[in-house]
Amino acid sequence: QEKGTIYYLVPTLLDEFQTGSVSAIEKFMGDVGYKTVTLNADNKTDVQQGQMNDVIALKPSAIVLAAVDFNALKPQIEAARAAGIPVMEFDRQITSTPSDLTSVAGTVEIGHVAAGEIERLLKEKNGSVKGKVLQVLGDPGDPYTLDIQKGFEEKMKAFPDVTIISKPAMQWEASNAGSIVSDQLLANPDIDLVFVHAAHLAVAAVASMEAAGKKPGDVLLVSSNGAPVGLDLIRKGWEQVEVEQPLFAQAAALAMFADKVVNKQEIKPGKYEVLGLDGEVTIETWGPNIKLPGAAITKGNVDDPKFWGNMKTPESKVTPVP
Amino acid sequence: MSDTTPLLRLDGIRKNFGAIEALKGISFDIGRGEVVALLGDNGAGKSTLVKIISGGQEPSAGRMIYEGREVSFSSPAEAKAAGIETVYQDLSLCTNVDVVANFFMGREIVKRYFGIPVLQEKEMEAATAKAISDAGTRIPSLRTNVEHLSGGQRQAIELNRFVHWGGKLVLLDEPFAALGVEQTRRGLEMIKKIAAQGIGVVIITHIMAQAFQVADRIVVIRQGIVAGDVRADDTTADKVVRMITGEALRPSPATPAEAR
Amino acid sequence: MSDTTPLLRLDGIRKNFGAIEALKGISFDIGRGEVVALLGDNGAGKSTLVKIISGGQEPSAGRMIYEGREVSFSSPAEAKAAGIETVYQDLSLCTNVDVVANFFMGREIVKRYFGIPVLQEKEMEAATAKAISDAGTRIPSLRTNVEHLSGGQRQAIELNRFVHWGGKLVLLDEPFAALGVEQTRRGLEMIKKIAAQGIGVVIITHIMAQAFQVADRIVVIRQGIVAGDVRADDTTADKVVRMITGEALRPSPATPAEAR
Amino acid sequence: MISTRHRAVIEFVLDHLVWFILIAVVALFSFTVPSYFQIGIFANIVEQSTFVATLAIGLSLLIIAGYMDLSVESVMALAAMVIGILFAKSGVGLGLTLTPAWLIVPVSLAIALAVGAVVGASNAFFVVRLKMNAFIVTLAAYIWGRGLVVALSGGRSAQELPAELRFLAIERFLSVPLIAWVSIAATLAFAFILNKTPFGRHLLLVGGNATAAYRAGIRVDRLTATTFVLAGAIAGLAGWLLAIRTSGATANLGVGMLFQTFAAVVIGGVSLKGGVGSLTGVYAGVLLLASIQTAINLMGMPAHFTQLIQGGMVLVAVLLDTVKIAIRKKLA
Amino acid sequence: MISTRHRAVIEFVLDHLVWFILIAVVALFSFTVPSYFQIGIFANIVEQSTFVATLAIGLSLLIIAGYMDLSVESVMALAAMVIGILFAKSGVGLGLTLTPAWLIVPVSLAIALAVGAVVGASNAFFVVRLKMNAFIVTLAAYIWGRGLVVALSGGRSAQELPAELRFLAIERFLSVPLIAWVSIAATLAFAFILNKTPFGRHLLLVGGNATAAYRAGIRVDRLTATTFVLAGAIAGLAGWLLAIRTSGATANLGVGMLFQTFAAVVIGGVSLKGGVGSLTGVYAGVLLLASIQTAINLMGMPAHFTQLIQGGMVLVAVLLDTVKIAIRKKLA
Ligand SMILES: Nc1ncnc2c1ncn2[C@@H]1O[C@H](COP(=O)(O)OP(=O)(O)OP(=O)(O)O)[C@@H](O)[C@H]1O
Ligand SMILES: Nc1ncnc2c1ncn2[C@@H]1O[C@H](COP(=O)(O)OP(=O)(O)OP(=O)(O)O)[C@@H](O)[C@H]1O
Ligand SMILES: O[C@@H]1[C@@H](O)[C@@H](O)CO[C@H]1O
Ligand SMILES: [Mg+2]
Ligand SMILES: [Mg+2]
Repeated sequence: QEKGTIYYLVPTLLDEFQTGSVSAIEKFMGDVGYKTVTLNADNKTDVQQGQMNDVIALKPSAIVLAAVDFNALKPQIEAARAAGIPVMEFDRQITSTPSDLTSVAGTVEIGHVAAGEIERLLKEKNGSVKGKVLQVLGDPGDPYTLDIQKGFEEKMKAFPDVTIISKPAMQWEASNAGSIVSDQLLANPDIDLVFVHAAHLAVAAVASMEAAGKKPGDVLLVSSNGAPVGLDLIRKGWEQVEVEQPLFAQAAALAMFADKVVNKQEIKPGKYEVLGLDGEVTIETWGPNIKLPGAAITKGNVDDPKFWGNMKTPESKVTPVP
Repeated sequence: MSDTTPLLRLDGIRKNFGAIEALKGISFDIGRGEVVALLGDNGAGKSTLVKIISGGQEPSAGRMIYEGREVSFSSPAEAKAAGIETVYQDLSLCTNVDVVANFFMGREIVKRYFGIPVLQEKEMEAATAKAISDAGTRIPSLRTNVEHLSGGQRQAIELNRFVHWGGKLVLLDEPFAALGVEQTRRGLEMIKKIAAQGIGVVIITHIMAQAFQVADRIVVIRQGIVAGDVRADDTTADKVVRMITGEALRPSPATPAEAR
Repeated sequence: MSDTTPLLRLDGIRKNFGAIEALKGISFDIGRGEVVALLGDNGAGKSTLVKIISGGQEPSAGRMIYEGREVSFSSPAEAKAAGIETVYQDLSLCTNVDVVANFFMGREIVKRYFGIPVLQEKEMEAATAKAISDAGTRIPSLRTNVEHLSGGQRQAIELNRFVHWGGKLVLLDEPFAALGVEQTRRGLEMIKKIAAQGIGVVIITHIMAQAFQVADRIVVIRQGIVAGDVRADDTTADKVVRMITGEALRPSPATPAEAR
Repeated sequence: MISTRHRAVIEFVLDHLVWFILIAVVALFSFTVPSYFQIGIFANIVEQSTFVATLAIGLSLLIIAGYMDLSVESVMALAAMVIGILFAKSGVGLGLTLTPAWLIVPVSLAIALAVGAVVGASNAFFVVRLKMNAFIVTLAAYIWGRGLVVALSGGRSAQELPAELRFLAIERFLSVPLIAWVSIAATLAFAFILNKTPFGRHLLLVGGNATAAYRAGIRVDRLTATTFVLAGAIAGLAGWLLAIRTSGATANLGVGMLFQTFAAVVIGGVSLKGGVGSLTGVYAGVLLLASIQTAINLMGMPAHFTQLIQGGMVLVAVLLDTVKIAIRKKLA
Repeated sequence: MISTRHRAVIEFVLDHLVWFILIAVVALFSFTVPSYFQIGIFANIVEQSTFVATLAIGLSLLIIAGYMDLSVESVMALAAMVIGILFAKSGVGLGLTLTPAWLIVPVSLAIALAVGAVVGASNAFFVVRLKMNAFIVTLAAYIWGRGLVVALSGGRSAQELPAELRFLAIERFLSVPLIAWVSIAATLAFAFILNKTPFGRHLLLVGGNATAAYRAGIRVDRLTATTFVLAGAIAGLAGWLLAIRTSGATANLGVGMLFQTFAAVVIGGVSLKGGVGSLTGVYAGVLLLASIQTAINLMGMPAHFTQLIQGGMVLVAVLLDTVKIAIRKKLA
C-alpha cells in the first residue's frame, strides 16, 4: 500500500471469472505493496473509455485493464502511457497498441485445449472422434467468445465426422443458453456434447438437460473459464471438463512484475514460475506478454486447490521478480 | 325542506394561480332545495369556484361551511362522500371505454363471488339505457367507446349519470352547452325535480333564458368578485347582463363597455 | 356578390362508421355570402358533415361541388388551401403551448435570416391581443399555456383565429357554446360582417335565437337525412324545433314525441 | 354492404389479430424450418415464454393505468437471486432446508413475492407520494436492483435448487412444464381481474383519463400504488419461476428481458399511452416473440446473422398488423 | 405575497431546475470526492457526454413530437462501424485513403449522416406510410441495426482511424476535445430550431395535440417523417463522433447508451407523453448522469456496490426535482 495505487478496470461483474479477478488482483497487488481500486464498466465500452480518462486524471502508479472490447481502448491506453502511467492488460489481450505488460491465458488456446478434451470425450463415447457438438457461444459481438470459437473450430477441422452447431447466448445471459440447449436437444436428439463458453452458462444448460429428462453424463458437457459452479457441476457428474483460465496465476503474474512496470524497468523474456504454473514471457509487438496456459479440470483433479474455482486464494505472498 | 342554516356557505373564498387572482373573496349561500344560477363573463372564475367546492382544487383562502360545519375537501372523492355531485364544464369522460363504463365510473355495480367483486354489465347497461332515453338522447350503441360519440351525446352521459346518485348539493357547470333543444328542456325539468327533493343546485350558464327558467337566485361573478346576488323574481335579463359585463357599475357609457 | 352556381353543393353525402349510418344522403347548397344554420338533434350528423366538408373525414359516398368543380379533400390542409376555414366543436387547441402559438397554429409569422425562417413572436402576440380584445374576451396573459384557460377563453381563441385568414367558406360547429353573452353578441355580428364580404358561412347551433339572428337559410338534419331546408324568413322557431325533433312528421301526437 | 354476421366475424378476427398472426407465423415456420413442427418445440416455446409472460402481466397493468415500470427485469433477477442464495445447494447458495421438505414451495414463493412487493412499494412511494416521474424512479430501481443482485451474490452464481422446487420445471402437464402453467394461470387470473372487476375497470379509466377518474371519486393514488406493488410482486413471481428453471441464479440472469417484455406488451396491443390493452393479447405477443427466437435457434444460420434476422422477423410479423387498418377502412 | 420580481426569479430557477440540480450535485461532489474538483475532470464529464448528448437531440425531437425511437443506439453503432470498416487501418478496417487526406473529414461525416438518415427513412416509412407503431418499428431497427453491425464486422473490431480524423478527439479548445464541441454546437443549433422556427413549433404542436395540428393544416406526416430521418442522421453523427473517439469501432460499441439517453431526456424535462421539453434541459440531464458516473469512478468504493450507488444517486438527484411541486404550490 505504501508504493501507490493501482486502478483495475474490470469489464463487468456479471460473471464469476470477473468477480474473482477483482479479489485476486486486490490481494496479489497488496502482497507487493500496492493498493488497488476497481472500477466496473458494466460491459459498456464507452463507460470504460470514460473511466480510463478519469483515472488518467488521478495519476495512479499503474492501470490494470481488462477491456470490455479488446481494441476499443487503444486511444485511452496511448493517452495513459503518454501521461507516464503504465498500463497492464489482464485476461484480454490488446495487440493493436503497445502496453507495459499483458497477462493472459490465451483465448484461442482455451479453444485448443477444449478441442483436445472434446476429441478425447467423443472417442471414449463413440469409439472414434465423431458425433454432434452443440457450441454455445457468448455474445456474438464479444471477441472473447469469437477467439475461443476460432481456436476450437481450427482444431476440430481435423475431424470431419464431428458436426458442430454454434449458437450465441445473447449478452452472455444464462437463460438464453438454457433455451438454446432445450431447443437443440429436440431438433438434434443425437447431440453428444455441449460446449459452453463460460461456466455460468453451464448452470442453465444443465437445468435444461435435466428438464429434458437427461441424467448426468447422458449428454457430455464442456465449459471454459473454471468458475466455482463449473467445478460443482463436475463433482455432480453433469459436466466432464472445465478449461480453466488460471485466474490466480494471471493476476499474480501482474503483481510479480508490478514494480518493474511501475518503475519502467525492462522485463526479460523467458520462463517464470507463477503460483506453480509455468508462464512464458515473450516480447511481442504490443510489449511484454506472459502467457499462462489453462489446464483442463476433470473429475480426477477437480479438488486441486490451485484451481481458482475452488476459491482457496493462495496464502503465500507473491514476491516481486528481482 | 327549509331550515335556518344554509346548505353551503362560502365565506371569502380566494384562489390565486401564481400571479393571477382568479377569485378575490367570494361569499354567498346556497340553501336546501334552492337553485342558484351562477353567472359571469368568460374567465370570471365560475368554474374555479365549482372546482373548489367539489374538492378538486384547494382555495388559497376562505372558508366553506357545509351543513353547518366547516369543511375542506382534499379530493373529489371526499366531496362526493359528503353528498356533493358535480358536472364539469370540460367533460370528465374516459373516451377509451364505452358508455356504460363511463356512466358507472367509480360506482360500478358488482356482485361478490367468494368475496371477489364482479362487474354486473347487464344491470349497468339496462340502467344506462333507461337514463339516456329518459333524457331524450339517442345513442346508437351503449357499447361503443365514448370517443365515437357526438358532443351532445357525451354531455348527456355526464349530465345524467349524477342523477342516479342523489346527493345533497349538485353543481352543474354549463351542463347544456352541447345539448339539443329537447334534451335541454328535459334537463331543466330535471333540475326543478331535484330541487323539489330538497337538493341544492348551482347551475352555471351563459343563456339568460335558462337561468331565469330554473333559478331561485342569481349570483353574478365579475373578475373574481360577487358583482350581484339577487332573487330571480326581482330582476330582469337585461339587468343581469349589465351586472355581468360591468356596465351597471359605470354611469351610462357612450359605447358598450368592453370587458377589458 | 351573387352568382348562379352555388359556392358549395353537397350531393348525396353518406357516411358509415362500421354498422352505423351517420349520414344517409345529404344534399343542399351554400351560396356565396349566405349564412346557413345547420340544425339538428344531438347525434343527427352535423359535425360529421362538417368534418367531411373540411377534409377531415372521407364520405362513404356522394359528391361535393365547390365553386363549380367536383372536389374531394384528402386532408384539412387541402380544404384550407381551397379557402375553407373550420371551427370545430371539440376544440382543436394544443393546451401545451401558449395562446399566441395556438392562434397562429400552422400559419406562424416568420422572417427569413439566411433563408432560415424565424418566428416573429412580437408580431404574433400583437395580432393575437388585438383579435382577442376585439372579440370582447379577457385573457390575463397571452403567454400562459392554454391548459390554464377557462372554457370560454379557449373557444374565443378558436373562433377568432379563423377571421384572421379570410377564406371563401367558413364552417362553425357550435362556436358560441362556451361564450359569454357579450362575446356571443360580437360573434354573431362578426358572422354578418363576413357574409357581407361574400364569404359563405355554415353555423351549427342548438339555440334557435342565434340561428334566426344570423341565418339566411335553415337546414335541419334529422337522423342523417335533410329534414328541412327553408328560408329563415319563411319559418318560425317552433316549426324548426318540430322539424328537429321529428314531431312535424307525425300527425299531432298526444305526448311530445321522444327522439328515440 | 357486408352482412352483420360477416362483420361480426371480421371484427372478432381483428380484435384478436395477434393470435391469428401468431398462428400464421407458427404455420410458416412449421413448413420451412426443419424440426420446428413437433410437440416438443411448441412446448419449448410455451416454456420459454414463461418469464416474459409473467413480467408482462405487471408491466401491462401499469402501462394500461398510464405508468411505466422499467424495474421489473431487475426485480425478477433479485427475487431469483434471493431464492438462489437461500435455497440452492452450491455456488453462493446457502442450501437452507425446511421440514417437511415440500414447505419450500410456499415459503420460497412467499419470499419471492415479498421481495418483489417491497421494490414495488418503494417505486410506489416515490411515484405516488413524492410525485416523481415513474420512468426515472423505475429506471433507478432497474439499476440499483441489478446492483443489489451483484452486491448480494458477489457476482457469483447459485446452483442446484432442491428437487421439491425443481419438479415444477421438470414435471409436465400436456407436455408443458408446470412453471409455464403457473404463468398461464397468472395471465388468466389477471385477465379476469382486468376485465371483470372494479379494480381492472378503474385501471382502464385512470389510464384513459386520470382527471375524469379522480373527479369521479376513484382513489387514483391508492390504485396506482397497489398496481406498482402488484407489478413488483408479479416480477417476484417471474424471478421465482426463473430460478426454478435455472435451478439457481446467475448474476446476469434475465438481462435483456425488459426489452422483450416491452416488445411483447406493445405487440400484444397495449397502448403505451395508457387505457388500452388485454392480457390475452399480450400473452400472444410473448408467444410470437418466442416462436421467432425458437425458429432462429433451430435454423442453423451463422451466429453473426441471428440478430439481423430477428429484427427483420419482428418487423414482418407486426407488419401483418397493419392490414387491420386497411380492413377496418373497407368495413366502414 | 411575493413580489413580482422575486416570483420571476423563482420561476426562472424552476424552469431551469435541471441546471441548478447539476450545479448542486457537482458542487457536492467537488467538496466530498477527492480529485473531483479539477478542470481535467470537468472536461472529462463534458467529453463523456458527447455521444449521449448527441443521441438525445434526435430522440428528444421525436419524443416531443409524440413518437419514440429505440433505434438510435444501434444506428450510432452502425454508422461508427461503417466509418471504422471504411477508414480504419487495422482489424476489419479497409483503410481507404483520400487525397487530399483532410477530405476524410467531410466524406466520413457525410457517410455517417447518410447511414443514419437511411435507417431513419426506413423507420419513417413504416411508421408514417404503413402506420405501424413507432415503438415496434424502432425496436426492430434496434435489433437489426446491431445485428447488421455484428454481421458486417463478424463481431470483430476496426482500429486506427487516420490522424486527420483523430485530431478531433485529441485537439482541445478550453480543455474540451473538439468532438464534444461538435455535440454542444449541434445541441444549440437544434435548440434554436426547436424554439425559434416553424419546424420546431410544429413539433411541439403535433406532440401536444396531433389532431388539432392536422386540422390546422400542418402536414403532420411530412413533419413526422422528416423528424425520423433527422433523428437517424443525428444518431449517425453520434456514431461518427464515437468512432473518432474510439479510433475505430467494435461490435458492442455503445451498448446500453439507449437507456442512458432516455434517462437524460426524461431527467432533462422532456415528457414521454409528448409536447413538452427543451434541448438545453436535456443537455443538463446528460451532464448530470455523466457527473454521477464520474464521481463513482473517483470515489474508489468497492466495485460490487457501484451500480447500487449509481441507482441511488440518480434517484436522489431527481428527488430534488420534486421540490418544484412544493415551491410552485407555495407560489400560488
Ligand atoms: N390552473 C390555472 N392556472 C392559471 N390560471 C388559471 C387556472 N385555472 C383557471 N385560471 C384562470 O382563472 C380565471 C378563471 O377561470 P374559470 O375557468 O374559473 O373561468 P369561468 O368563469 O369558468 O369562465 P368560462 O365562462 O369561460 O368557463 C381565468 O382567467 C383563467 O385563465
Ligand atoms: N368515428 C365514429 N365512429 C362511430 N360512430 C361515430 C363516429 N363519429 C360519429 N359517430 C356517430 O355518428 C352520429 C353523428 O355524430 P355527429 O357528431 O355528426 O352528431 P352531431 O349532429 O354533431 O351531434 P351533436 O349535436 O351532439 O354535436 C352519432 O350517432 C355518433 O355516435
Ligand atoms: O472468463 C470470462 C468469461 O466468462 C466471459 O464472461 C468473458 O470474459 C472472460 O474473461
Ligand atoms: Mg367555466
Ligand atoms: Mg356535433
